[in-house]
Amino acid sequence: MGAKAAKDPVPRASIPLNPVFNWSVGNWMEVFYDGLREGKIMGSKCPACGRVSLPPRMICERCFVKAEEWVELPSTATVQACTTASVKVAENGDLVDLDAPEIIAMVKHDGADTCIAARLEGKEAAVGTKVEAVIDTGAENVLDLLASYKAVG
Amino acid sequence: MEYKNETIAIEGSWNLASWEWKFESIALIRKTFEAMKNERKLMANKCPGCGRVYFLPKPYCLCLSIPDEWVEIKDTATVTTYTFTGAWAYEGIADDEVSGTPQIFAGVVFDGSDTKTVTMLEGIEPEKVHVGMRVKLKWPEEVAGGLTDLAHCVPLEE
Amino acid sequence: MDKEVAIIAYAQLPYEADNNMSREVMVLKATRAAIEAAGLKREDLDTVITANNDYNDGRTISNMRLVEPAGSWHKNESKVEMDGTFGVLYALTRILSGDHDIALVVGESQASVYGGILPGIMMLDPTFDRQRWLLNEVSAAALQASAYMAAAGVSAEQIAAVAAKNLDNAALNPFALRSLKGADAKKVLASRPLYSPITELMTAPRCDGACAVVMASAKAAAKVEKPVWIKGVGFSHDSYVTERSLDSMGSLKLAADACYRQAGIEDPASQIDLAEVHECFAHEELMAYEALGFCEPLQGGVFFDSGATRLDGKLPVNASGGALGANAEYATGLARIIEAAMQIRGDAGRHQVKGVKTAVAHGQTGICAQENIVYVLGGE
Amino acid sequence: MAKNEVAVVGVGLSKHVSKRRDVNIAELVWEAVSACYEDAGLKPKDVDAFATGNMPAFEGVNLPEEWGAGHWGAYNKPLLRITTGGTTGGSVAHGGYYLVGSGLFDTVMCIAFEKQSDGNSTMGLNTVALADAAAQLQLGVDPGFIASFGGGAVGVAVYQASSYMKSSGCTTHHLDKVSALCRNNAALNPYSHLKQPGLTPEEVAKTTLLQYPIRFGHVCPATDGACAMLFTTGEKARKLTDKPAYVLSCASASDEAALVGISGSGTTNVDPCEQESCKIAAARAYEIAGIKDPRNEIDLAEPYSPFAHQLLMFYERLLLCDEGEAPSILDSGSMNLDGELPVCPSGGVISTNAIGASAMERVAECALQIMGKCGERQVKKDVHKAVAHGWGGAVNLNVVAVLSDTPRR
Repeated sequence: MGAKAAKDPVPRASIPLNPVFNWSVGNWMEVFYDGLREGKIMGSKCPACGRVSLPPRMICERCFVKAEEWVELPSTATVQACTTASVKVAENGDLVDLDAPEIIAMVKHDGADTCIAARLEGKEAAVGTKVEAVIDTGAENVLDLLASYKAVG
Repeated sequence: MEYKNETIAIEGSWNLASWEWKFESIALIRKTFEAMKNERKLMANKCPGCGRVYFLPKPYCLCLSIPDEWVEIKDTATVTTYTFTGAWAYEGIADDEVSGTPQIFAGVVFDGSDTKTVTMLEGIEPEKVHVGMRVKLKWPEEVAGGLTDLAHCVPLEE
Repeated sequence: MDKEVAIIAYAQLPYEADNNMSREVMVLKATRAAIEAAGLKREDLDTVITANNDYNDGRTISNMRLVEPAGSWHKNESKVEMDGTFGVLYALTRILSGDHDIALVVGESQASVYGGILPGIMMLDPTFDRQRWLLNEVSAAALQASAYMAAAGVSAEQIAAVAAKNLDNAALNPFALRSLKGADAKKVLASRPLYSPITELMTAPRCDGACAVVMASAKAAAKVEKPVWIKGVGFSHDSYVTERSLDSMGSLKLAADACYRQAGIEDPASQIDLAEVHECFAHEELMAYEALGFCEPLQGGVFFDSGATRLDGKLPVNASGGALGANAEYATGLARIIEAAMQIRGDAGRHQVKGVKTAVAHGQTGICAQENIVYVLGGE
Repeated sequence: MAKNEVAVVGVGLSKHVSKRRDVNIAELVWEAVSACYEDAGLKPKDVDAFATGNMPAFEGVNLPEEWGAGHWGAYNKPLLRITTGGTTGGSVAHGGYYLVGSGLFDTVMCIAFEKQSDGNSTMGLNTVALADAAAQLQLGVDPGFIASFGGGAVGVAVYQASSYMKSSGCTTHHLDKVSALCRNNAALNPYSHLKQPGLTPEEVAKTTLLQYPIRFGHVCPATDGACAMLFTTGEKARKLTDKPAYVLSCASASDEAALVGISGSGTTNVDPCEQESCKIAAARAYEIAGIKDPRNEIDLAEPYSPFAHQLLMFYERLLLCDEGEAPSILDSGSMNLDGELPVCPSGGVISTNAIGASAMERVAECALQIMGKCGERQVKKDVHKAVAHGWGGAVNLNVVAVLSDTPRR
């Protein structure tokens, strides 16, 4: 080895397969999606500490108690963090340039203690901005029900 | 809250097609296939650290050396493990359970190597196959230079 | 922990964008180099821990193919599916338990093989975030940066300056993949914009690489020259990325506190001579200063501006260039341990810092550094 | 000798069925974890560290604890993820042993699981070999050709079974008997998947032949399920319970991958029934545990056997008898619940296989039998020492743990 001239490139191999999964969401997320279909935002509440999870969680991670109470939350939220995306993820996992920048934010609904990662309409946002949810109750895919957020007013 | 036994399923996937692995073994095995095709020889690689001989060749050895010496091995072999499709010969197994052409698959160690190759045994009844039996590679008339050339072995009369 | 377990040898391969070898041969080379550096043979190893990820490696039970190359054939072996720094933790417990004396830990991955940032996306909540395609390791980190900047009053220029410092340091490290001698914040800000404020040069470049560490019990380390002792370790798991406050690294603070308690460190800023931080993004280094107790909460930017963490500062951080210099995932944190050990031994070459007696090494796994682990290492 | 004595003080299992579509992964695992806390009378605040693992290709989630561990009480706690394929559950339990044994942590929650219904079990298993199959495609090898050589649907187990039968004198009737024994035991276990009370060997013999010598009745099901165990120091265990199960030792060992080496290269693991690494691991575990005569000192065994022949094969490889003796020991009735050395009283992996959890469930059953918590399936004899085994990889990974009703020494 060592002193030899540059080695041939090591051969490569791939296989055109795409294993498919179907994740059951469980009864807590089911309530969330059912709520969105009716235009409602449903969060789960811990009976011990009052922490409200949105999206809902069956167990309160702080108390290890079943979050069996439900609260309907207002559609208004506050931006906790935001970023202007110049890229998106391509199918092969590369980051490719977007034609027009998009805003992605962590928003916290009024009355909730956890965040939702969401797309913001418009070109600008800042931490602290008040926004409201845009719900597309007719969306085919449940993941599109909570379509985006837009600035309040 | 009405408890549902079947909840929404979110579909997703693992786009494994975007993974592209690297293998020295492909180049090594290709060399062996070429030697089979051009010279009707079985070429293996030998580890300089412990002397183990790998057939088909392998780019690394469990003793942490890189096997890089080419050696010719014999086309006679010993059976170390086997299975059947179609169990026509065995107790309590009805004929109607046998589908397709019955085949005997065997793991064999070619003489001069320390590793297993999987092959099909011909010219023997399944109940007579045993671990330790001696076999010989049945070279095809036309050697294609591929795994199919190693696909058939026959019992060795010794 | 006082002189119970030592790091006695280590090896890194040069980090490359696409190295000309299989994962297995890469691991074999790192393993062999580490064992040779320890003056040992494969037969001397009692236990072997590999650190890697099935999704990065593109195969289930990805450790199964590393049995031979990691020297673990017929050995007591296991796999930690986290950064190699957690592999060191597991090996440490195996030695402390008294069942084993000599351990090898290997971390590896090959970014040239796996599908970009898909493995990270597959860590997201599959019942919601995963298929929404908004979050990934970079966008989530950008949100973390945004929250931190708002809370601490840090600017994009300051974050860029951290990247410039590390890339400049990386120019002195022969193993580094990415380096920029004399880099400044302007150059970093001008690189390809990804998710604001993050630009390409603020990210740790995913690449191919493996590194390995040999650890020994006090008994087995007795004859070794310049052992590097593990004086303390702490680690912690944080909440999922949307369920925690992103403006500080809570689990890193918990990890550091536990580690310092064990190591008897009361005032890290004065007792620690050098730190190697696993910063997947430049801003995480600033956040780590705070969590590691080098400065007060929300003072990361101010502390950086003081110059303390530069190569010639009073507490150099990432003299090696850190993860921004090279990021072979699952080996990156392990490389921080190796770099810290090199500094303590005085073997760091051109990026050697004078008089390093006590050093901190940090490793992380997960989105926005969800899992953190901290070590205090020391010489004689 | 571990710094700390290590003991099991709690075990929890979820329901085990083929498809749990009412819960997500994190919620399924919670069932086992919460049952475990309850069993031990502990709460998350009492736990110092977590160890967890599964075989992620089945669920398609990378590091599932990242979003799920909040459901298990791991908020702001040290957590270690250990994954080794089929042996994962055993490896996680070993992690618990070392974390406590090191003296760094007192109480450790170990969690292992699989939710196979979220993915495709066959594809999940295939991902072990897809990289190598890709290389073979490059070499011009037909995928169907590889599949048939690989033992078809049943995989390398058919080779292992044939070789084992030839070398041991085990017959297909013994395989049928093993299945009947396990499925009958499973019928007494509320947490097992396939319960077939009264199943006879004759009925097993009538199930579809997959490939000689393996029939449908000789193969494990695909299961959704989770297992959790709490490990703590001997001192704490004695305060928590009158009868803890001590973990005396853990050991693992690995052979080279069997059947084929990397991308079709040769492998020195020439006979998949040899399982040299299992013998090595067992010998190591017994030595650390101070067991000199495992045949007489071990009271109960939980070998990892997704295929019927493996119960007998691993009984031998765990050094519990001479090679080739297991079939006659099965015939003697010694392996039954009321026998001299009961084997797989839980029903074994052949009855329940939530893959990532399976090897931990072997350890859990040993602990439960020692603690006398097994209800209807409690074995007749007093269990002083038990051996738990896990197997996986490409027929090449083995993990062994020895448990006891008394601490080491």
